[in-house]
Amino acid sequence: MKILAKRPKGLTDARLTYCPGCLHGVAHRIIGEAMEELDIVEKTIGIAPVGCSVFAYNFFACDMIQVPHGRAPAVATGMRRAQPDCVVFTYQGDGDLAAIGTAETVHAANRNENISIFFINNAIYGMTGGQMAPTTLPNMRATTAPYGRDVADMGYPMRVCEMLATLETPYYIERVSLLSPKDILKAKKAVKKALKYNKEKKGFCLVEMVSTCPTNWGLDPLASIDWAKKNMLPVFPVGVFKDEAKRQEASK
Amino acid sequence: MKILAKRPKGLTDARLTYCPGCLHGVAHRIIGEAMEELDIVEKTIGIAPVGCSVFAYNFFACDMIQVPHGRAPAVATGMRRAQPDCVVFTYQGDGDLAAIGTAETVHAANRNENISIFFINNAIYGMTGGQMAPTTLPNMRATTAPYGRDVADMGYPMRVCEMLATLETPYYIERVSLLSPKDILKAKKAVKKALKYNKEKKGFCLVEMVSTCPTNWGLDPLASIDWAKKNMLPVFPVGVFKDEAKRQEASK
Amino acid sequence: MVTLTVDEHYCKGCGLCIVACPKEILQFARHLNEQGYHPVTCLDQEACTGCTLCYVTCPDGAITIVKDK
Amino acid sequence: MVTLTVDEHYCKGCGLCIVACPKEILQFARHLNEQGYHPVTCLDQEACTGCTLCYVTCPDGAITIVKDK
Amino acid sequence: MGEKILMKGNEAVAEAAIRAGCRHYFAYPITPQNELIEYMAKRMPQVGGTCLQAESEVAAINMVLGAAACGVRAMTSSSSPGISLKQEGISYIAACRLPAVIINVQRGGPGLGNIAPMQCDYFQATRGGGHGDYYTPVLAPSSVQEFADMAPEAFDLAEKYLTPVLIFADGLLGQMMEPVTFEDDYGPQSDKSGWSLGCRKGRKNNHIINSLFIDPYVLKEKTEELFKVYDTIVKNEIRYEYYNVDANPKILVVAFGTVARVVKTAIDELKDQGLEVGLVRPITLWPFPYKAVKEAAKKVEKVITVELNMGQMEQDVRLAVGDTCPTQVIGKAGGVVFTPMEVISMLKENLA
Amino acid sequence: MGEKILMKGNEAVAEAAIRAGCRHYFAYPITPQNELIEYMAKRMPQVGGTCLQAESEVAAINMVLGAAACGVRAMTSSSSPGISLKQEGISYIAACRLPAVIINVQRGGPGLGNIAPMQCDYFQATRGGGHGDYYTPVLAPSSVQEFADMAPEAFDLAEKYLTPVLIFADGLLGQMMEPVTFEDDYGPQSDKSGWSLGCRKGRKNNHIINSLFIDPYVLKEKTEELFKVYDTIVKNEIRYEYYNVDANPKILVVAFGTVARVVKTAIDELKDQGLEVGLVRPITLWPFPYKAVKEAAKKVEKVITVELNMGQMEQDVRLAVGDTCPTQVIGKAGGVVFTPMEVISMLKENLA
Amino acid sequence: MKQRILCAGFGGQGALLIGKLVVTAGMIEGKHVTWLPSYGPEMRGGTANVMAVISDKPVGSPIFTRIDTLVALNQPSLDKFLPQVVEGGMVLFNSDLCDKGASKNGICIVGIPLNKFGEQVGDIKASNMVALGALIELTGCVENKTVQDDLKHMLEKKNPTLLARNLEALEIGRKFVVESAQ
Amino acid sequence: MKQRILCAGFGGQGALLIGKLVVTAGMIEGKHVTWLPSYGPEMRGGTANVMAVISDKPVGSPIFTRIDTLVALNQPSLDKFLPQVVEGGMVLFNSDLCDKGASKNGICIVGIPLNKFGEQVGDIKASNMVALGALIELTGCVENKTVQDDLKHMLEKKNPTLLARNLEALEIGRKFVVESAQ
Ligand SMILES: Cc1ncc(C[n+]2csc(CCOP(=O)(O)OP(=O)(O)O)c2C)c(N)n1
Ligand SMILES: Cc1ncc(C[n+]2csc(CCOP(=O)(O)OP(=O)(O)O)c2C)c(N)n1
Ligand code: SF4
Ligand code: SF4
Ligand code: SF4
Ligand code: SF4
Ligand code: SF4
Ligand code: SF4
Ligand SMILES: [Mg+2]
Ligand SMILES: [Mg+2]
Repeated sequence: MKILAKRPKGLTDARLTYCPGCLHGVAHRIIGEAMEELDIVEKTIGIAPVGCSVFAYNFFACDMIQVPHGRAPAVATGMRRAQPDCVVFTYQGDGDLAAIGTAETVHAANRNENISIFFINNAIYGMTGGQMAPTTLPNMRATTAPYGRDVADMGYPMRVCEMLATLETPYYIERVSLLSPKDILKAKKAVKKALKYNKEKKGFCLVEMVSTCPTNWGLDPLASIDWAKKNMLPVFPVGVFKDEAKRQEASK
Repeated sequence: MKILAKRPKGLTDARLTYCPGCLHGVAHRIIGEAMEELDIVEKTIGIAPVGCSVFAYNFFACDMIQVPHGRAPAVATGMRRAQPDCVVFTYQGDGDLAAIGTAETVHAANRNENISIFFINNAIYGMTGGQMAPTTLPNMRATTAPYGRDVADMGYPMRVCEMLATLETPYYIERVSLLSPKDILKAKKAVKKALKYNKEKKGFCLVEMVSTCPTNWGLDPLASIDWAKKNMLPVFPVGVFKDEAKRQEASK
Repeated sequence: MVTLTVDEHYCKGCGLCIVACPKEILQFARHLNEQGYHPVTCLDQEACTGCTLCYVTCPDGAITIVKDK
Repeated sequence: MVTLTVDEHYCKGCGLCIVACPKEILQFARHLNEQGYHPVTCLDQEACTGCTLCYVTCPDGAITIVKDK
Repeated sequence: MGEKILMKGNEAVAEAAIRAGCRHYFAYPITPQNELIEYMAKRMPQVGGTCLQAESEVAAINMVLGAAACGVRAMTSSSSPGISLKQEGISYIAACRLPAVIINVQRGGPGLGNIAPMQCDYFQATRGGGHGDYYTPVLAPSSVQEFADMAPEAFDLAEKYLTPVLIFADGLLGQMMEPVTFEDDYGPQSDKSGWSLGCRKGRKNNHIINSLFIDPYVLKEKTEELFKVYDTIVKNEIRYEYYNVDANPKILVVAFGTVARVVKTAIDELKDQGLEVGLVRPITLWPFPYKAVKEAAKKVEKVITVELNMGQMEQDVRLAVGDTCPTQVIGKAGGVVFTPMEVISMLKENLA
Repeated sequence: MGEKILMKGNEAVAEAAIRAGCRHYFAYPITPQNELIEYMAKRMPQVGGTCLQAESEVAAINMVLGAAACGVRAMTSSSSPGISLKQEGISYIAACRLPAVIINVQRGGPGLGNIAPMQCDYFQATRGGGHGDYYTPVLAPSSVQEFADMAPEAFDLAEKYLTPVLIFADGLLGQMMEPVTFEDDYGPQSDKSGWSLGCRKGRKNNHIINSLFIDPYVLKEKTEELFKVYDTIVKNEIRYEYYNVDANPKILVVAFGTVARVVKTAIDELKDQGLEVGLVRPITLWPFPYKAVKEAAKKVEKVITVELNMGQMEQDVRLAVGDTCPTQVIGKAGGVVFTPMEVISMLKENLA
Repeated sequence: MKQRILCAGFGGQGALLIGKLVVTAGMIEGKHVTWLPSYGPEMRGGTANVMAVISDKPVGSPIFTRIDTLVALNQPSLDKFLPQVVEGGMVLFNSDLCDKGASKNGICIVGIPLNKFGEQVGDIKASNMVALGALIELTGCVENKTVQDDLKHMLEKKNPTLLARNLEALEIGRKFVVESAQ
Repeated sequence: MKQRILCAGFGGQGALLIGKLVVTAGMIEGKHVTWLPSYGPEMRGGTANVMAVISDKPVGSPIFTRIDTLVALNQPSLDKFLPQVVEGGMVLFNSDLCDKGASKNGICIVGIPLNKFGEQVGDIKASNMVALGALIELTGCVENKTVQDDLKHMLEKKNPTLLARNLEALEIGRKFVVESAQ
């Protein structure tokens, strides 16, 4: 008997509290798989943000902490310096990371902290009920942008990977999508790469995952994925924005 | 009788409190000149940060306010929405803008707020006595980097213009230097352009000025300028990083 | 032979696996699970190739696929 | 003729103007001003071309340059 | 006075603020105050105003600082953790003598806590959670109507005394719907041209707003000025409600906000049972109605503070009562709101 | 016990923290605490520790949260406005039951204020300036030696009770040099492997640290647990100093920190003049020595609180004294430190 | 007169709206009313309930633990809140989703096939309107006409189809109670 | 015995160091000492002063407004602090930078050309050492030898040239006082 696929050891047995079809669950699973495959569940500390994934401390099988909104990269900085042999990751939404947590994200990246940030971009504040996020698309509606996001007044969707990639120090930055099985397999590779780099103490890794929020988008799971493919991917193109390992190899 | 050069009307009569040879004074003067030349002293609100320029409220002849460390762009956001016909500028150091104020800077830029940020980069915390700034150069000493800035631990100097230029919305971003009369004249043009764009309600402008801190660098005024030319300019190259007016013209 | 199990405890009936399956052998069950969702079941275990695409898309880690040698 | 005045009230004796002047006609005065600095004076008003480079470099807005027609 | 509308507290206070002339609102989402920012997002564009979702609470309070400095009615709202982040900004606004309104729709704490209604930010609200010597007037509503009415009131107070004013609600008041009516016009704003920035029009001297006073003697003077203003506020602006205090009660309860409602129900039911309990409901938490509590305490055997926290206002009550009579506090953490039954049985224990 | 070294308070407390095993320090520069971060920047690399200049005070306190959660001795320091920014984080650390040390080298406020020594963050320090029901032990040194000694003490307290502990100094204590001696070894740290993160080595279950308790009943329970700890702290950890209280003084002064030193000089000089004044110096501001003040108050005609603010600790003093005897507060804003002469003449007025 | 009504169900079943419409009617009739939803951090389904009070006197606490009338749209809600219903109180439950039913002494309990009725008027979402009709008839806490007028006021122009469906559902609920009482 | 010494001058003149060395000596001699700089927000010159206390008993307040001995390195400092010097107190001022000089009844005032002496030993920066030598001789608050030993301890290995210069300056200051007293 061979197990072809099974809930990974990186996750606990707890039922996820996300809405049906919400891709937070997929992101969790691939992180859980990567931890299992790299055999680092026992040496990893995960950081849950404030956002729908606030309860992530119940879902990942590694040591976990829940921290103030937006401050996960600072907490991770403290942790990785206190436990340099651990792998430390944060799991953050777009509000958490790209709004209130902007400074912490930018500076953790700039210090090349040996941490992984898994950044779930669903273009909305899920937890609090559908307010505008920094990544909300132009003209997209949100409860705090009831007439659609007016770019002239509220700004253009922030592209975090592109911005951070201008910094000199971060080690690895990639944007992936969770919108198809193929994309998910690629996303998994990126997640695993990030954690592997951390295990090897290479430095700062960030994997942004283009995701969905069926509930606050007011779409059923399938429709939300189609919508995201059509509308999110053009604004948030997938790709590797920085990979020092590759660069170093190339320059050899 | 023709006045060839004279303390501009944009400045008050107060003696500046900066150290001898500190280029904060030059930055002040060119802003004062630009305000005078654009005839906007009466419709401008200036925002003093916390930093050596905290007392700027005594030096500029326009309406002034002194605000919490790093939050000038947020204050400016509130102002420009309360007084849309005014020109609002902030005057900020590298600690104020690029450390504690990172989120406010990034988001004001991303919202394309119709404000000008004058960003004085002297690679050090002047006011508080020479601590490391986000822009402190590699291996440069500071009181909080007594063995020199270790890039591996403390990060590489942050290049704010480069980073902000990746955003879609900001209107105008330029880095200038204050290190020679020629540079100063160019800087003055940039400052004036920014304020003019604001007067015309074009949107977000940021002019970074490569400056000095003779006192905390432990150099006399002349030596500090030479040092900056040699060491700062290679890391912080001058140039226009974004100018929507130019882009729009070109695309015509 | 490949055996596919959907753990009803986890399944939220989102239907993503149904669409992902190239063999079109997954379907909602009639009954509701204790969470109030129609869980997914496999209509035709024999047709399952074990491609794991359903597992890959499932956000709730509800699917296990085992191959008997 | 060009007249250059250094307002001692403002001058902090940083010397930047001295270096900036292509005519090399600016120099520190012997005396200290009330701030405790040696202010700058112009050694040779006649030689001044009114190029304003000294003004441009002065961080303290101490310099005024006037041209009599 | 318009018709009655059924509205959530969060929405009613937003509508009232707009009718009171507030056109500049800056905030960051947080439960249980989200309806407030969402209502503003919908309404402000309709009245030509600004509702801006800031990048954080820190940014939001500083946007308020900026707008207030320009002389407009500026407001922000949040809930407990977000209010903690605003403390530096509030201290600056107080020091700069700027009028602004801040709403705290409290939730459970400390830490992330939960989103249940609580009153556990009382200390922070009444004793300047930020640094330095300052206070802010704190208005504590206990119904949706009062919550709404406090918006214009807070702006008036803020402008009269040039101070930030806090409206101190909780999740229950924010989420509850009750009928509410609005005035069409809440009276004029004060003239701010004497100090505000940016509307210079002909004015000769430039205006400067600042809270840095390097010379200790100057800061001392400024602080003393500030405290003179506080003295006036204490003299003129204390507000409270007596309930059944005239009925010769043996016990006096002190409670505010949501809890005061529950206590009133309990008092009514006890009255039906022939037992008399009085209530002082502080409406301003700062300035606290020390005298009113003291006076009422003189005639009773015991004063009981009932509050949705582990005992915070009880310090003010003890400061008021001194050794006049015994005091006790009935507090409760976590956001488990007192039921009338519960209060009744606790009071009965004391009446026995 | 080593030799006497002349050191600034800011440096001495840093050195003592290091000797107490602190290897993780995160802070952001601000006057008048800069010597502390600068000393750490120099020393930490020498002992293999981390001194990280954070991007802000908000980041710094959250780095402390992270490090503390990993079971190491973690510390931060700042001055008033910076401490305001840390309030959310402190509330989380308290709620997560993590040990950490926070130093406030106070300056003048509110707003940007100035950098003169003040005690105007007393309310914030003693009444949880952050949101929610929590306290933090607050240690108030009055000499450089005591400032230094409080670093190991604070860590011990923090670990004993799993709580953040505040060392509450001011610019004068930070900037002043006095002779100071250090222990070579301040005793062992507590074992944190039972709850800390990341040192799993064989441990089966994963550790979770969290302050979110959505169910009000659970949050209630958690808060009650927390307050049981506070009860123990109140029972065991109150510290104060009596000075000349046995001399049958007519007047009792309550003062802490820098001010207490000045008052002592005044008391000595008055004694020379045949006038007796007593002093209670609270060393822990929370828990406050209510009983000690009350006891001492019983024997005097008046209790006078002297503090470098507009009157904050005086509330605790009044809570302690009740109606036992009259109380008065002598406060002073702006950072104009009392001189012994000034205190003497004020006391003399009261002795007349 | 004071009615403490608790409506509860799965998110999306419209329990909150039942409460809102009944207190609105109360308000229109000049009574004192409060409406308090349970609010959760989760945007994701789960259960939702609302406490509605209609009273002649000002409402003290909007929170109550003793229920005069319970409207339970599913089994968990029925199980959870039934113990809190006072003697002489009333319970209305959705018999389509509550297989186990309910029983308690001294209480009037009415099971009503809300889903079926909803489908009958053409939209299962209208089943909460059926419940509302039943609730009004059962308690008499507000006039049927007030609710009808209010619905008309809200929907007449915006969505007449929906209005018609809602009025029909309301009537079905009312009739069901009238008939089952006979 | 209690000596309250205030040293003041322009930033860079070394007033703070005078205070530090004198209290260090006091500490070495087993006395109680405090040293408190005035600290400003400005890194930019201006004036600097330090309050030093040396006492047999524990020092209460490190702040004082009555000065036993004033060391004024420039005119503004002299002007500012002279009024605070107590009767029987002493003042030492830099006659090279204080043209106006000073006078006050009941006080011993000594003007000393610090800049000149500094240049004489080869570095104007050493003029604060001259002042220190004079201060010690004038007040006797610590032993000259203690200060010398302390300086040796600090500089002997690191910078013998500087040590020699400092010792020389110290001695010049001491002698100046001795001689002017004669
Ligand atoms: C200081 C603070 N501010 C605001 C909040 C409220 N809050 C909780 S989650 C959240 C945003 C969640 O959005 P996102 O980060 O995009 O995560 P998602 O739920 O979409 O996964 C906000 C604003 C909070 N808990 N703390
Ligand atoms: C909240 C807060 N944190 C820290 C400080 C202390 N502080 C004042 S100015 C400053 C940095 C100044 O550096 P920079 O912005 O580079 O300006 P410069 O003085 O170099 O011109 C700091 C950290 C403060 N006043 N407030
Ligand atoms: S609200 Fe959106 S992001 Fe949150 S769990 Fe539901 S679908 Fe996912
Ligand atoms: S400290 Fe540096 S930046 Fe500040 S005024 Fe002096 S030279 Fe300029
Ligand atoms: S493993 Fe492949 S074939 Fe089998 S059910 Fe899943 S998707 Fe279909
Ligand atoms: S994807 Fe998973 S949760 Fe969704 S229906 Fe399929 S098995 Fe159920
Ligand atoms: S104007 Fe030109 S020539 Fe004249 S003094 Fe200045 S720099 Fe020299
Ligand atoms: S540049 Fe200005 S301040 Fe400097 S020496 Fe010349 S005149 Fe004086
Ligand atoms: Mg999101
Ligand atoms: Mg700087």
